[in-house]
Amino acid sequence: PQSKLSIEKSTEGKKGVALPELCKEASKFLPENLMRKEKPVLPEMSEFEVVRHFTNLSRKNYSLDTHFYPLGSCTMKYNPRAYEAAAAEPSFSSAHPFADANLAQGTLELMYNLERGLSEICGFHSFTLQPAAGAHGEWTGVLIAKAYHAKNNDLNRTEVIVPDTAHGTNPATANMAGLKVVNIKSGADGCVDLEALKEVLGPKTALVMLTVPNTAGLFEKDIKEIADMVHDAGSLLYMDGANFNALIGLAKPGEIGADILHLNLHKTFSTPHGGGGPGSGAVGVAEHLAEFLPGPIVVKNEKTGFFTLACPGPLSIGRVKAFYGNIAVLVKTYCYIKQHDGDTLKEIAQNAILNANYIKEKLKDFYPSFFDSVCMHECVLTINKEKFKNVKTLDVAKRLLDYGFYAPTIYFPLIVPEAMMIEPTETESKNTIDRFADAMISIYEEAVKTPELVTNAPQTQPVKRIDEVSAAREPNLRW
Amino acid sequence: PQSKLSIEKSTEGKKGVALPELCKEASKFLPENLMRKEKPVLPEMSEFEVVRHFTNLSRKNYSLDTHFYPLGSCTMKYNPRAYEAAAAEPSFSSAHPFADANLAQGTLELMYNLERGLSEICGFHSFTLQPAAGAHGEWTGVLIAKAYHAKNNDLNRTEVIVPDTAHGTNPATANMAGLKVVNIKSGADGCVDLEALKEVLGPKTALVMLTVPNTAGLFEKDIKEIADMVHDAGSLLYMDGANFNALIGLAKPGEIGADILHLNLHKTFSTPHGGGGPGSGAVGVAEHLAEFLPGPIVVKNEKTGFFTLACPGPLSIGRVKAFYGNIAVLVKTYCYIKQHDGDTLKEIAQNAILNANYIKEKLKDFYPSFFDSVCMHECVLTINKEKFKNVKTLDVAKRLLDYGFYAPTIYFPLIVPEAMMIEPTETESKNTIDRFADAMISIYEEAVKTPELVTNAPQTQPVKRIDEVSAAREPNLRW
Amino acid sequence: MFVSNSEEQKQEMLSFLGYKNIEELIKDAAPGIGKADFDLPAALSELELQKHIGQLASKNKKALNFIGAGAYEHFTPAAVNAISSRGEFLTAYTPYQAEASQGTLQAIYEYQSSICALFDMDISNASHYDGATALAEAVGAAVKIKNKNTVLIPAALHPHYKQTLKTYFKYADIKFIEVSCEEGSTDIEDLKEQLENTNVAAFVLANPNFFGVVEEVDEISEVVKEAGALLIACVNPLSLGVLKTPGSYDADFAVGDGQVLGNSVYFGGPHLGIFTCKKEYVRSLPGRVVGIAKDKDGNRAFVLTLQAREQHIRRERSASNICSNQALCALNAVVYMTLLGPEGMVKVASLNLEKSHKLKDLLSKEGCKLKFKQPFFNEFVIECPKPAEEICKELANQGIAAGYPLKEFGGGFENALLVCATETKTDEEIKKFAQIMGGF
Amino acid sequence: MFVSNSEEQKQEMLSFLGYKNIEELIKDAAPGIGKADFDLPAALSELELQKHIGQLASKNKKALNFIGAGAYEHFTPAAVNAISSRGEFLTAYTPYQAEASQGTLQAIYEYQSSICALFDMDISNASHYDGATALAEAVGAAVKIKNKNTVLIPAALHPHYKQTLKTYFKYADIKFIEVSCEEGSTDIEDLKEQLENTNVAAFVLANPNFFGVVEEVDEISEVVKEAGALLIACVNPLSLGVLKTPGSYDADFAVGDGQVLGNSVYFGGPHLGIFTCKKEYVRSLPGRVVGIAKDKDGNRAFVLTLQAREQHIRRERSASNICSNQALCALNAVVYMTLLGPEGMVKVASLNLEKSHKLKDLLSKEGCKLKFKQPFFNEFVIECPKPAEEICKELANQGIAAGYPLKEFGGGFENALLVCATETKTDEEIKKFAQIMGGF
Repeated sequence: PQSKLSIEKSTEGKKGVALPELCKEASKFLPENLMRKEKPVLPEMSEFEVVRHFTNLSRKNYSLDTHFYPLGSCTMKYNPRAYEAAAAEPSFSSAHPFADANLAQGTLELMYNLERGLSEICGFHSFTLQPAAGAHGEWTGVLIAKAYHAKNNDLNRTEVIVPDTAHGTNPATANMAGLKVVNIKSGADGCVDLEALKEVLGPKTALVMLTVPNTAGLFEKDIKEIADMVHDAGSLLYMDGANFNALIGLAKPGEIGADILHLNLHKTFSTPHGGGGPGSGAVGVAEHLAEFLPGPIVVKNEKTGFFTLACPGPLSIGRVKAFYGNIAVLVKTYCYIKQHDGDTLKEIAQNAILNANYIKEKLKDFYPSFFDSVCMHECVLTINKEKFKNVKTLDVAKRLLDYGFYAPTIYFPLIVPEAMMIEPTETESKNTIDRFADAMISIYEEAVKTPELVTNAPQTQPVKRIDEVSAAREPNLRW
Repeated sequence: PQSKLSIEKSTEGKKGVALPELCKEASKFLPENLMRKEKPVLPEMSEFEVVRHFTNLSRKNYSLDTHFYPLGSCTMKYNPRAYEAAAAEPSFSSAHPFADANLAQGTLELMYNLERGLSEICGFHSFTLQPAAGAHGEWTGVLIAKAYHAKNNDLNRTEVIVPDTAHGTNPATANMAGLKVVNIKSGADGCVDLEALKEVLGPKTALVMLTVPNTAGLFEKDIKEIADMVHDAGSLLYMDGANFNALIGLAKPGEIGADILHLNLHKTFSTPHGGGGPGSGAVGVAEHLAEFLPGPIVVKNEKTGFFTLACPGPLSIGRVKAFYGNIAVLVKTYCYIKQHDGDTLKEIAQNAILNANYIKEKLKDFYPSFFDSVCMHECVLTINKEKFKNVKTLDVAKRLLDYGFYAPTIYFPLIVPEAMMIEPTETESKNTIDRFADAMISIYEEAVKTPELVTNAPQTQPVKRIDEVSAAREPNLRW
Repeated sequence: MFVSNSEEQKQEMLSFLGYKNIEELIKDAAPGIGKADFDLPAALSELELQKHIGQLASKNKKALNFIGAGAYEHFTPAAVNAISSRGEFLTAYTPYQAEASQGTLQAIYEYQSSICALFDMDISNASHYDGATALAEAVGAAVKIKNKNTVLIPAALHPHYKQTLKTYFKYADIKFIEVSCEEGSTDIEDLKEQLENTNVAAFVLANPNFFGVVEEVDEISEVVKEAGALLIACVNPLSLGVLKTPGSYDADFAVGDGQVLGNSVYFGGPHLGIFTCKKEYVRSLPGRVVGIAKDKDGNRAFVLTLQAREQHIRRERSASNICSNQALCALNAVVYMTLLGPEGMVKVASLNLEKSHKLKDLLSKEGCKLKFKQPFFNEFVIECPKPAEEICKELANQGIAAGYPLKEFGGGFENALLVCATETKTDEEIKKFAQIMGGF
Repeated sequence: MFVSNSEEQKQEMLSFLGYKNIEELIKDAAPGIGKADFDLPAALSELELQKHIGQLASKNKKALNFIGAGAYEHFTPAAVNAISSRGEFLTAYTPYQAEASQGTLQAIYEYQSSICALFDMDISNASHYDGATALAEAVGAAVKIKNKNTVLIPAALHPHYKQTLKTYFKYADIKFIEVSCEEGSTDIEDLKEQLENTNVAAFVLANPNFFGVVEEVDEISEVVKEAGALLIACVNPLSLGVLKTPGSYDADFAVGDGQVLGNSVYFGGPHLGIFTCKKEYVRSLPGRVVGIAKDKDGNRAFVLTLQAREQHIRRERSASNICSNQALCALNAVVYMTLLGPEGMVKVASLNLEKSHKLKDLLSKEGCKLKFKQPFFNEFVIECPKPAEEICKELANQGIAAGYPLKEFGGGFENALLVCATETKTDEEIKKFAQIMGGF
């Protein structure tokens, strides 16, 4: 039966929580003209009913804990339970951001060491932990680039070059920062076409934004050359590190030429995605850009070992949000780096790459790979249009749900027709990948022989195929 | 597809947890002849695989948090989340039972006040918190009765009178304690037949064990008279308080004549059942029996307010388990009594009784009640055999699963043919009960019109109807 | 660590791919890299990590807290975390495959609905990073809508919000003008004067403002509307149990930080950006939003909608670059609001009024001077006999987090301290704090 | 509190039943009651409860713990609690409706299997209350099987286990005879002598015994079997990563306390009674057991089986009265064993050996005297220079839980202290403790 909304389960007079007794009504303290007139229309339910309502809602989700989630570019890797326990420490969760530093040495030490740790892992001079998400980090990075050129009085640099294999946020971010986006087409090999780059690179270029590995799942093989070109042109090189799990332990972005990098800590560094956040978009920079980082930043008195929050210098781009970052997420990231050394960091990337290539190879006769090259952490496949006739990538995705798998990212990257972007991550094993490949092959056979099974999917979910367009027509966004 | 066992997902060489490095092998410390030869055959899985395995297992359960659970006699009522949080306090969970009392004043104070609180609520002189479950508490109670008669040199009292409406544990417990069980039949009204009781009550009677309310869901209306009869005969009166939520706040067992009572804290006092435990079977006694309680017991120095564990006196029945009880369960019980006063305790029983009678009345034209009387916390219904033909109570139970409800207790009490024992508890509301009644009525109609829908149920569960007998034939109890 | 393949499986997969060892594969996948050196301490096992984290945590000192200033200690029912820690919520991604994500989607829809109910606004998005960034998005939207380049902000706006606005629009052609503060409230005469400037796109109304003062919202709204500017309300969502709603005073956009709705203070994050607007501005909504759709059988279903505004479709032409938001914090908020219900929301807000006024009364009794006389919600400003920062330092050593020193507000604020008492403070705690403060 | 009906709903229901008010209904349901008075403090709201519990908890002092003696501080991976706190496990009942309880049932089946693998025994039940009561059930079963009335127990059996046995069989015609202890181990000569008594049903072999000593299990087994008695092993399950398994020395029953497998010490409970036996004694198994069955489609399914032994069917003729067991603790145990796997179980046991021997070495270096020379697992007995209880009291004031004083074992044990070091102790902690002990 159709799932009821909480408000549809509401019964007048019920309460979900007992609060302490009130001695005086609000009207004793406030003049009437400043007061709310009517109570908000919220559900009235008992605690039990609320718990049951949301518990049952949760059961309508696929999730990493319950299903393989090969969502390309999203790095749905295991979130260790120890980190959840660490983040739940009341001493961390109850610390007030404006409390005297004396009261918060634990949190400050953690932030300081995390900033140092990420800098070491990525080969940068320093990191800011403030941005709340990847896109927020990107925007922080672009502002840093602008501030750098501004300091150099290099004010004509108003363009950002973005390859078509970049994450969609890259151009959106550049635009949001008031820069002009110059798109360049990739070469046939899915990598940056150096000639195309050369053509647009010049005195107007503020920044080149490279997604590495790019959304074709490929390593930019010419990265060092690109970096040289970019620097020679007086521009900065931005690296989108959303999918840094493909590089971690193998290369330090700072050493291969990136000036700025953002990390999605909720991807590479194993913090859970929470159905859409909170994430954290830490940004690392090379030494010449450190003075532009947002503040405040944690500093350590080397003599006393005492940690404090220091205001940033005059060149800082300033604050990008209130307070100091998504600390609960940072605690988990900190745990993750404490559990790794150089060798085990490398294992992450190795297994991410191995798993993706293994999937690609297993499926090659059924779902051709759009690019020839050996891939990194994800592979971009497409469908066999001749054999599939009416069956589209969307149908394959929906059918996978019936097989007990979440779907890959589909119709992305935009440059690949009927794209399926599959990212297994290093925390899945051959056992799961084999089962997934078997399902994909079954679906291939269904698509060829009994296509209606695929086009009518899903059949096993709480709802049937949703007409997404119907929602946008006359948006119903609330009760 | 068939659910795989963990061992069937095992892959050699995988590890689910990283342990600290070992400097020396075990053989450095132990002679070879005392050492294990082969590693245990346990699954080899990564942490991720283990978490996903058990998370998905959990999703194959119905539970209170997800479904209405009208299991008669089991009091499946809401388990407040605040109590789980309280029980998870590391200061409680890490306290060692043999630590100096100085280090454990919090736990000891909690135990002391809980013992006093339960005594007040039940009208007893004192309570032991030691028994680990209801049946364990019953047995403790029976031993106390034996010890009482032994002290009085009343050694011929070897019989325990148990009405046929008692919980099955009552006779089992009496037997386990080496006493002879004398069963008596109930009257047509489902209550103890005073004549039948009189007939067997006598100088050999050690104890009369009454389940109140009894398993017919009825209050023993003659309880005070029974108590007088029992005491006049020199016997003690035991009250099975497993379903004390029907009486709580309305009557104190100690005041209506019971000498001994056990409580299932995991029922009436809202601690979760955990799929079969841990529970807690606290036992309360009247003053003349206090000296027989098991030890140790928490005592308070009234001057200093300091709490210690004291050895019991010489008449104590002794220890019934290692250490001091299921403390984590007791913390939750303590929270529950701290959140109630006399008025709200009474609301518990009132609503438990109201809900049960409401169900009974709503279903009376479809599932006749076996007893006429107004019921307490549960009602015992049966099926209309003429209309149902081949459809049995078992089928109705299984069909309920398809409707998204757990089944009532069935074929119990034994004295009711095709019994369905339905207990909604006070934490369910009219909203849920109405939905449940609608489902029961639908099933009635199916049973009459399309019986195969009912006899083939369930169809919506991870497995179809299970042939339970097949399991007992050649038991497969392990991999 | 946390790699799931066994060594043997790795070899099997490599063989299948035609490689002898992993290095060869990496060389083909990413030529030229693979040899990085790391100066990192030894990796910890989980047991060692548990101990280490315990030690770090114990370096944070437990304090009796009277600081608010944008991050408030409130009571969160245990059911909130019990629900949001469920793996199915915690480890799901943004609900792209709607059919397999109805749980998250319905929860967000209920979040949007509850926020709209609490704020009396037409539309809410699925959440934003925090209050400060939500305000920045609202300002950006207002400027675009009005196509004017001046935004008025109150002097008593949270300093971090001011700073965030400054960063967001550093390179944009936007002028921020502060409307001055009179006795703790927005100076309406100054506001009127500034509104005579025809370039004004919007006024940001902070209520309660940073000094805790409840503003004359109706009057302010009237003035702003008369001048043809947009009104952006920046409110404390919890205060809306008792304070006038943005919808009732005709706000065009209303934002706030939802940390107060069931989320921990957590040293400042993750908090929860709430973004609401009037229906007519729905296309200016940044980020994700969930709507109702039909499935093939005609049943109600929930989906992400209006995605055409978003970056993965529109790339550089999108309204905002936001993707990840604070979904789990929004989940906490909706569970919190559902548990409290209409009565509870009013009661918890009333308790805040009661406790903060009790603190005010006791402080006055102890001789502390109040800086302003206006009505306030759960925090207010006192005048200390010496620099407030010194007092905070001293009290920190006694395990008390005393308040937020306001010296950055300049002349007259050197000794001013913003103190807060929410429903979490017992009468004894309030008394203790008042007595200590009276001792200075 | 926690009643879900609104006042209006109650009235509707009462009307439906034909009552005007609830008192009338209660009068009909339970005549003669309804008027109890309670002397109870005011009910607390959840916020007040949280504060109250926090205060109580803080009265337990955090200690550096070296006590074992039947309850052991071990590392539990965070995943264990994350799984067992899921509502579907936590709030399910005993799995009577098997089709809707496959999760709990399969988990118990895996628990039984893992325990059998760890113990090398044929059969395990679904769990018992704790080690002491599991031992009592095994003794009861052995006495019935052998139809003999004497049971030999070792002097070095946990005192609580001895006391529990005494209570369980207080009114039964069973004689318990203690086999004496020689230098910390079972005196095999005495054992032989006692076994000459033809009434002996069984010997209880505790391994490690209460003094931490690892017994000569093969030799003991041989002697017991030769005499025709049953062998009941009572073991520390965690020690079986390195110690000989009960199955390998032909134990008929093997029991133990599974607290060590992923459950907290929790001041003594809830712990986990493990009960295993040889196949031939399956009908003596107390409590619940899960087996494999087929569903209608012939697929594998899990059910409670062999229920004919149980109380709800057999009433007074049942083998035991147990219903509720420690299912959630058993779940913790199976998750723990699955996470550790074969390698992990060996490693964690080895770490216990290593840490306890490090403690022994450092204590010796500091001049502390070891009472016995036999091999031990993770605890051992030292001789203090003064009554051990005094030392424990003094150290408690320094936040150290020093050990279990053995004076109840009589002559020669006045100054004896049982100390334990598990894998949770760092080398620094062990050193600190040894130094303090050396100072006496």
